[in-house]
Amino acid sequence: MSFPLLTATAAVPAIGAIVTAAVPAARRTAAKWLALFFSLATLVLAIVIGVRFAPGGERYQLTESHAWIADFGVRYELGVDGIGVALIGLTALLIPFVILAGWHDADPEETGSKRWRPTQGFFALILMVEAMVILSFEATDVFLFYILFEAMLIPMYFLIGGFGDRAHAGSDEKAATQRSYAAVKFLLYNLAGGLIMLAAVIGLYVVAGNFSLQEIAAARASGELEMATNTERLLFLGFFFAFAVKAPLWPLHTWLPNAMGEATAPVAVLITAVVDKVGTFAMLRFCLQLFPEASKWATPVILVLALISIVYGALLAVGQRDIKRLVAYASISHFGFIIMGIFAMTSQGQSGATLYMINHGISTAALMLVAGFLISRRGSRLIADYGGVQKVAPVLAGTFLVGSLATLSLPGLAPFVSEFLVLVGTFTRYPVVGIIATFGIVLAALYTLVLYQRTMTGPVKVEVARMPDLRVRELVVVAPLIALLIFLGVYPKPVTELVNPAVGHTLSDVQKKDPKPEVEAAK
Amino acid sequence: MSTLAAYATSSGEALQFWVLGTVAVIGALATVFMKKAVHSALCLAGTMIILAVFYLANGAYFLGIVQVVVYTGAIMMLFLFVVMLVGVTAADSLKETIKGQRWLAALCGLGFAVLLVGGIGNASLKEFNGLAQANSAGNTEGLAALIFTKYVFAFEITGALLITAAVGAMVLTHRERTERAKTQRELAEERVREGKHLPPLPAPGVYARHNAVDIAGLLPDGTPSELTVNKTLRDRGQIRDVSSEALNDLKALEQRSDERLGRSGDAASSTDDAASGDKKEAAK
Amino acid sequence: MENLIALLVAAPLLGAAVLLCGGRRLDRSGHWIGTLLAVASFAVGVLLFADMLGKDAEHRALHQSLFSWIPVEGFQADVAFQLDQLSMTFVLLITGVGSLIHVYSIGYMEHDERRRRFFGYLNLFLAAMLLLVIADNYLLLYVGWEGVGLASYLLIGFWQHKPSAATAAKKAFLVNRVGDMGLSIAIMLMFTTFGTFAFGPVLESTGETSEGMLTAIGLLLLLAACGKSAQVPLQSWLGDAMEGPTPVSALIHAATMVTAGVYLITRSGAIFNAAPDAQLAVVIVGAVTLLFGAIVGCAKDDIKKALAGSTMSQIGYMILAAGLGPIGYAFAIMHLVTHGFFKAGLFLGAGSVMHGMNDEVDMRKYGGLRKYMPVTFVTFGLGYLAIIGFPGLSGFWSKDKIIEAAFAYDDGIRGWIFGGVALLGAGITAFYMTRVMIMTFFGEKRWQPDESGNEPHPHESPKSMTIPMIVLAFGSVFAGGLFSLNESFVKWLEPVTQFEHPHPVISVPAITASTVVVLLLGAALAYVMYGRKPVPVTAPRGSLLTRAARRDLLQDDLNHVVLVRGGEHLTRSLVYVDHTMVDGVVNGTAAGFGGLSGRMRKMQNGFARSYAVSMFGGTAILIAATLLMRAV
Amino acid sequence: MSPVNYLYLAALLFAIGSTGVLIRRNAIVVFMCIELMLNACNLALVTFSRMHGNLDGQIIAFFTMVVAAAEVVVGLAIIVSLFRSRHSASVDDASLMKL
Repeated sequence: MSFPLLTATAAVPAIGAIVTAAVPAARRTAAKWLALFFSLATLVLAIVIGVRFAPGGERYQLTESHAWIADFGVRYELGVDGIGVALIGLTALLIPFVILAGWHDADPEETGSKRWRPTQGFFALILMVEAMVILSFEATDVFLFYILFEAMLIPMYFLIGGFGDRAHAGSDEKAATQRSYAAVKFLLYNLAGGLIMLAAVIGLYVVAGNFSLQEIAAARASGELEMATNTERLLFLGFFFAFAVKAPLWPLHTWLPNAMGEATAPVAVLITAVVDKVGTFAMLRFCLQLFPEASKWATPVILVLALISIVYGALLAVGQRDIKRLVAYASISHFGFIIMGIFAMTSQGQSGATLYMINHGISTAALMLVAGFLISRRGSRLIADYGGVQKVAPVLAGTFLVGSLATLSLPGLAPFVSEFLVLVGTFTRYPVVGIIATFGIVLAALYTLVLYQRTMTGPVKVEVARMPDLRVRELVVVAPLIALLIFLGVYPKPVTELVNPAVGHTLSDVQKKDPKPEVEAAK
Repeated sequence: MSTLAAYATSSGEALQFWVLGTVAVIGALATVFMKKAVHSALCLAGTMIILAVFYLANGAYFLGIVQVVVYTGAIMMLFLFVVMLVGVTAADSLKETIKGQRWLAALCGLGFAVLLVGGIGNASLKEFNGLAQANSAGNTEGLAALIFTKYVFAFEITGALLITAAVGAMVLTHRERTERAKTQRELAEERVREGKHLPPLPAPGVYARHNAVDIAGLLPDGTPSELTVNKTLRDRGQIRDVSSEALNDLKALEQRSDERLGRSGDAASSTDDAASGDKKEAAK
Repeated sequence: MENLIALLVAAPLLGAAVLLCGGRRLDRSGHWIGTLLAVASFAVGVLLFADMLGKDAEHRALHQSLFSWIPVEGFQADVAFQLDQLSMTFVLLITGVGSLIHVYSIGYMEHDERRRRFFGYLNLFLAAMLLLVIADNYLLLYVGWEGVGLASYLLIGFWQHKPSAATAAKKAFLVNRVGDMGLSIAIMLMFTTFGTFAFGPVLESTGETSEGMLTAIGLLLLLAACGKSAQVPLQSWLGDAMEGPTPVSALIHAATMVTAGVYLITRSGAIFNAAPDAQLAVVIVGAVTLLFGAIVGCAKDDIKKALAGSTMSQIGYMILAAGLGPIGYAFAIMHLVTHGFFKAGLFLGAGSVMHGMNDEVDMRKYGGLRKYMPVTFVTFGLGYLAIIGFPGLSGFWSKDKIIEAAFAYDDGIRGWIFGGVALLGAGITAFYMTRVMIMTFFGEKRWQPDESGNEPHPHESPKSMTIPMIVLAFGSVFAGGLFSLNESFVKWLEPVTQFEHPHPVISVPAITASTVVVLLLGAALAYVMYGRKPVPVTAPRGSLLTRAARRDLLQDDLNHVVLVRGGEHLTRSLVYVDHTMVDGVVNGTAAGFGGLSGRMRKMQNGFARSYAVSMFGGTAILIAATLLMRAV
Repeated sequence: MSPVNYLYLAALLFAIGSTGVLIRRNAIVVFMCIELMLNACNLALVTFSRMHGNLDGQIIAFFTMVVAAAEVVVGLAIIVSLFRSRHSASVDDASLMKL
């Protein structure tokens, strides 16, 4: 038997979490380095996966399969396609930056907070989330995926509720109250989604007789497994609801601004750049593959909801007064694009959506982490408390600007490629939807530039006059992300080549072909 | 008797059923609706005896006797004991305190009755084998044969249950003394130390018309003194207030003695009375 | 040779990367690096130009393919360049004027502590603009298109500590984004129609689709052009953009970036030729803008804003010409190039004046400056004569041709209308430029000490600033004549844009004569109004039109009321909706459950009898259900 | 007359007893009502025994009696100790099940 690479990639951060958690509190610096080490080891393994994966080969590669709960046909089945590889890469890539950015966030001495915060716990929880997210990208057993989908809520809950943002106008107690509100809201929303999904998972088992994605999909494709129209639709809705909560899609989005606002910036990145991607990934992998007919049936409604997300999220971002909440609403808008791309059911749309997941992860990480550095300097999340930062901290302002420009999808930076692909992919099939979604790019410019203008330009405010510029550690976090944004903006080919075959498979699952250009169609 | 247990009953049994059945239902209703627990207990005892008769009529001779001896004789008496212990005279108020409880209860009872009657009505109960064969060796012997063979384990376990229940009842009612009982001397000293009531408490029942312990002694102004009544009765609220009665009696006595002595009141009616009295006297 | 094309973009891009990432240690040498790389790019351009001249007209276009940019099933976007005559013209203009302005900025920005960054932005702009004009497909053009938008944003807001500059930068970017939206939808439409968006296949297969589709694409491209080229209705950002340093105004907002719209329309000529309705829209936009800009230019007292109005108006001419089809493309580009010379020269002159006047921009506080800064006066004056179309100078040759072509738009009423508008515009141009000239260089000196008591001491600018002005002045004088010699420019562009001789509704000499008459009239009127009597230092209230023109003909106010206010209300109410309704539904559900459990808790009154009732009731219901099931 | 009538009587008594349990507050009376319900069951069992012609029903009724006896002993003991501590035999006074 070959080396279980996929298991190892998930196991390394899991072991790392345990080891980190076991470090005594007095040696918390060691815990930080340990966590960083394990996250880097995971990154190495993820790169190995990327190298070993052959884009043109089998659909699922590096597969592993072991019996687990034999009575119910639950198996420990892993396998990755191009989309999975790309997202594992994203996760493994972002976590070291998250850890580095949160280096001092949970340190009682550094933060000056009197509340007891277990430093090692913070990093152990981050690694735990990483392990679960990676495994969920690998799982090809529906039940295994469901368990991971739910289980990752637990460490996230503690990360949001336990290590929230210190920057508040009010007292520590008030902050703690808001934090726990946000954490509970996050948990309840996602649990509600997960429970509905559980019902659908059980329903799927009743219909299909096992949990294996590949088997069910093959049976569906060959016509062996017939589903009644209504059954399929109900099951689809059960799955989709959970994913739409996690993604999040309007109107199930209200947990995100709270969670991202109250969490520390690295945790906010973890939420939006890593954990939420599981939702969109699962739509692509499970909804389309298991329920192709129902997916097509629901497409109009989902597209409308995605469209609302895009415009609504952008408009609300314009109206925010809190930097982190603004980024959260911007993310809602971007998730609208991703979902739109998935359900446009064209190669461009779905490749674009997958690319969008990666690019959004990187760009939001860049913007949010810089915003976090900014907030930790001034101790306030309110946009109105800033002004003229550009004058005192030009590097910080510059990186913030690049992050903002990536958020507004400036050509030359990675998000442009994906956003344009999504728009083109949608436009070829649904022109009106594509046109309305294009308004999103104007609004994106509005909210990012307003944010930049209010915080960075103008006369220097007294409170920010002595703000230090980015430190070396912070620069180490931001610079690679920016470099990556530029690289993927100019040369996205490595990722698209990874993703294209997988998207082709997905499209053949739903039996959709790209619309032909008018000129060719006329011939 | 065994012939009576055939599938159709004799008209004698029918008559017995209709008469006694009616009485049993009335007894049951009375059990529920009587204000005083004693009355409820007595009504229940009546119903149980009737049931004993029905057992006999159904060929369950042993049970019929047991019903009378054990149930009506022992258990119901136990009830009466407790009722006495708790207070025989205290009448319950039947006023409902929980909102909607009475209606819900009535609904439940009615619903049960309808359901059960409906269920029995629907069941196919046409076959009656009668107990002639089963009771051929005598009812008690038949039962004994079953109890000591087929149901021997259940029987033993019920025995254990009974013993446990007896022990449990003792444990529940037993009060553990945690300290030495005070001697009379100590009690006297304590009373002096507290300085509350040095002399013995006043005696109750100035008028020994009733079993006077529950009647408060009257103070010189005619009001009752609670001190004279046993503490238990006081706590239970079972003091019988006779002060007003006494005062009325006093008034009546005074009036009568006035009449006797020929003193006339200032009111016209009293003069009339006096006049009529005079006439009576004259007639004598 | 074609391998050199990438160098055009690479050189300034390298400069931008080095200067922006290089940090403080490049502060002292940064401007030289930037200028050197701009000049290098110009040199490459000249080399390629020389090579191109050596070939015959049909084989001049070069093509270079670098790598596949976005390879997705059914979707090919390549990083590939195409250098034909049209692109070449732009390359030379951009790198040439760009290099001059780099040189100028060395002196102009000498005292600015962030000069290195300024040059980095300038290089970034050059790279983006060059990418725009040498891209071989619309998507790559779009990259350059947004890239110049970014550079423009950075440069307008260069003095970020001024809130007005930051706001102006944001406004420019946003308005441009609206236009960009048009371009991106146009690209999508091309993709769905043709399956590609490379220039070659798209422009060759215009005959295979319907006119309606082409009209739609054309209108969307026009929207894009309106945004970038500050045409009505997206013109409002240009005036505010003057908050940026003057070299920026000269390079970006006069000579190059704002002409990108003209490039786009000319480049997409095949689409417009097949869609007359879209062409008409282009012509109308151009005509409206040329009057709009001219009127605004008449009323502004801020020298840069007056020039900005003029820019708008001149680009209106170009758009108008581009909308005329093959009879106009070449003249549009020709006017674009000559305009690039004289408008850059005028802006640099204005910058030179401001440089000597403590950054004062109000022309009412100038006056009689010709004595203090003679070089500036002469170069500015030549630019002035060129822009009003004084016979013999550059502007005359190009503008006159546009007016001719406008008269030739149609045999009927349209030719008269648009020709008339173009002619009228020439008159107004003469009026407002004469006004600028008189208020700045003639009359009495009107400057006063400012609040801190510093009286300006007007002086000539350093060599690094005057030399570019002189070079540009040469261009303003001779370029037009050179281009018109033997119709060389038209022939140069003909392989790309086609050319037809215009046939105006009235004879050509009559048009030329009337043009000259009109411009003399305009200049004379200005002289009467401003030259004969002293100019008041504070602006008179003015007529209704003047006041409206000072406020950009109320466009900003309209935008403010409709978009800004409306948008604010919309976002605010949406925030409220999100909080109370969307979130409210969720929280309401939670509260509902809370309330329900409160009610349920009251049922738990602790009385055993209550519980007994529920037990009995439950049992009864269960029995009933069982019986019912039996019965059924 | 059919012996089924005994069953109807038993049902009626049972319903009456249950109503009593729900209505009365005096714990002793509640207990009596429970006894009434038990007796109703016994009557039914005895009747069943007669119907089926075997003695098992009677045996069950017998056991019921024994259990009822045990229950009464314990129940009354509880009532007595309750009365001792609370001076009341009302079931409503013992509403400790509420927080």
